[in-house]
Amino acid sequence: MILPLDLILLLFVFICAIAAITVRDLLSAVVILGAYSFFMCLLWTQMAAVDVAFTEASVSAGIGTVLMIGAVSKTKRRSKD
Amino acid sequence: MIAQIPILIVVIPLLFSVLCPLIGLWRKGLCYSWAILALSLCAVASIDTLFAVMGGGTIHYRLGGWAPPFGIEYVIDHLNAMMLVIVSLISLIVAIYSRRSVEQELPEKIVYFYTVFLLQVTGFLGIVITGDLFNLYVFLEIGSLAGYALIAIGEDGAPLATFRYIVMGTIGACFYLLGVGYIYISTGSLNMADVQQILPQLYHSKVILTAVAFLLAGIAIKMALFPVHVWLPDAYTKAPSAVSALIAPLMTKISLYVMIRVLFTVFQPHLSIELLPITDIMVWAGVIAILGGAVMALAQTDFKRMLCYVVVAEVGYIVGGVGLANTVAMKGAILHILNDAVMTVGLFTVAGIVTYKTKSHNLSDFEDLFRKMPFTMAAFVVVALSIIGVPPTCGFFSKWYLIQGALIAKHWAFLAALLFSSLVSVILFFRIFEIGYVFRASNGTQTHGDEHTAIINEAPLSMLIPTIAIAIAMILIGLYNQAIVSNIIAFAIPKL
Amino acid sequence: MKILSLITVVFVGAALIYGTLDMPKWGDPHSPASTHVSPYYLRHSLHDAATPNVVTTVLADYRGYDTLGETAVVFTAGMACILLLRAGRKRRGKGHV
Amino acid sequence: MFEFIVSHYNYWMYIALMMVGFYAMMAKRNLVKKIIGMNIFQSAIILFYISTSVKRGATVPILEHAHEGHGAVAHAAHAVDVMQYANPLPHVLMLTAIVVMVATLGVALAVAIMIYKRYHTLEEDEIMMSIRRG
Repeated sequence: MILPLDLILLLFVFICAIAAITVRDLLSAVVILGAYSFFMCLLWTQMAAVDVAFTEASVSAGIGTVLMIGAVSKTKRRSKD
Repeated sequence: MIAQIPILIVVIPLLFSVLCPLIGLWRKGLCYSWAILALSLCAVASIDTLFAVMGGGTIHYRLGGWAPPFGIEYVIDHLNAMMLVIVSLISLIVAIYSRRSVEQELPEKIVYFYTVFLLQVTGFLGIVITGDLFNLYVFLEIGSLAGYALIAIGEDGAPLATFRYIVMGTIGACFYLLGVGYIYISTGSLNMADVQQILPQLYHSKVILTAVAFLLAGIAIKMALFPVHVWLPDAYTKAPSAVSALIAPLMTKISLYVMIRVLFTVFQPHLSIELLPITDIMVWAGVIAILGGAVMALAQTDFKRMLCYVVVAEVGYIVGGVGLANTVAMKGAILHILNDAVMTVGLFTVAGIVTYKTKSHNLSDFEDLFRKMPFTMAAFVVVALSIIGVPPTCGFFSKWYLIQGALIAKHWAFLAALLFSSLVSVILFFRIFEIGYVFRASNGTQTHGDEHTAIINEAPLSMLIPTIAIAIAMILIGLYNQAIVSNIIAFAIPKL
Repeated sequence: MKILSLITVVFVGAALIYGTLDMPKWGDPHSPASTHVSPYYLRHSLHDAATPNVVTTVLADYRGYDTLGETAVVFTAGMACILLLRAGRKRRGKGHV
Repeated sequence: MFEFIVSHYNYWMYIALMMVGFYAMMAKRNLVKKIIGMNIFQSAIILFYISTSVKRGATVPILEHAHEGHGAVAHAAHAVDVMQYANPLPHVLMLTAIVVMVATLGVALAVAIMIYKRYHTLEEDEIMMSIRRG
């Protein structure tokens, strides 16, 4: 673990989380959530949890994003808040 | 083989549910019998386990043969074994009962319905049997996910109710997981018995304090304790009737079981009672839940919705009884877990029959039912008397223990709440009895020939027999309550 | 509603932060989490399962039952999605036509 | 004091992240936004667990020199320097939790799609309005 890297990644993760819940376009929100998962996965690699990192990359950032995009494309893309 | 029975209790429904869609491909109608077969085997295994525990004390089963703090362990003591029997028998009865109502309500989903039904039971049994904090979370999620799916296929408006349930339920499960994380970071272990050994040195740590708070908050959401019960009435009212008969009695009771486990096995009674004011808070939470549930129940015009608030009030009984923290009240609380599971399943099976016959479940649908469905209504009267607490039925005895416990603890507010809610139950159920009779009294005199034309229109046998069996079980539990208390529950209560 | 949730969030967050005050330092090799059970896995994994990756050993062997539960969760989710979205769709489609 | 902050700031960041998700679950009216909040909340908990496994100066929990012949295996059992490797247990737990998280996500999205089919909107207030109109 490297302290400055940890701080930067945490900052990115935090920005992505805030952005994902504020953006009004749901598709962008989902893509930002994918980025959030990806930064999360970097954070875990940095914490020596490689197995968790690639599970996160494949399952959460991969399948999760696909599921969400599928759901958003089946429903509405705009959100009021 | 005999030594492997504890694991079979969980694995049988899981394995059968995996094979269920395949059976469904071949023949759709077979899924019902398949589920019955699975649950009967499971019930036999759990009854066997109960007798083994009664004969030889606590069973420790090591999964994969790894020694406890490193591997996962099943610990089956009297409380567990009793819960296993309750869960497996009630799910068996509901499965038998479900046939006609599923055929009517969800004709095209029978195969997947029974698959998810079995998974739901797997989740419940897994929660009850395990001795590992994280394993409990995994099975909690299996149970919850299956529950969400089963509730969402109900009548109109069920998906929205389910969505709220998902949000609340996930918050509950996440709080539980956070609590476990806080325990793990300060003890380094996940095994309940091991954690109990390590914790006493840490009881003054802020981490443990927060962990207790979050564990209990998470479980409170799952068991629908009064202020956070908001997801329950909508979800259980709109679920298919077989599903509300399965989930309403079991989900809340299992969360109550987890609460008792966390308070008295993971933490020692010493912490819960003396160091922190947890039990005092619990009694007051119980009082509020009883009053809130009873008052809300009075305001309902929908039968199933009214039952949901009765369930909320009953949760208050048990939380309060555990909170009184004396042996008698604890006996009452644990006996009430058994009684309330049986009573709730009785109420919801009756609700299911009424829904099956009249296609809705308003209180006004009970009109004239005493004449049309005498057997169903006889069972309903027994269940209602038990909820009110009339002697030969089981509800009386647990209430009696709870009242004695309240007297010993000198907690007058809880006593008053108990009596008030019994009074409210009298009003609730006699109002329904009146609706059941009143039609005949007003119209019977005008059209005299009506009595000959009105034929008995009883529910199908596959629904009627389980309902009557439940009513009989209620009286039997009442008659043999002394045996149950002295042989099982006396060993199940924690040493206070 | 927004203000109420904000208050809840701040309250829950404060409770969680209160809990962290007594936690071991981040990355402390002598914290209870790293010294109680986990050294056993690191020491014995190679001997018990002949696998250098300790995570795999714990996942599939020591806590294999959790992994069974995990698979069951995936199966439940799959069945739940079929039950909710797929089952009976054909039949209903016929009904409309 | 400074040292205390350096050694605990992580936990506070995770909690802040959790609370972002928690807020979205409660305050947002759009159902997909609630689900996104749920995802953020759960993965922040996972982050918290993983952070308990960190050891200063430790590496990935894959044993070195594991394949140097069969004789070495028996010896290696006692020669492993525990301080050298991160704690594997939280990793295992979180592998399970990630899968549980995605499973919950899937079911929640399925229910959201059902709601959309019925009411043709994902906004909670609009759904309530259409229920009230009957």
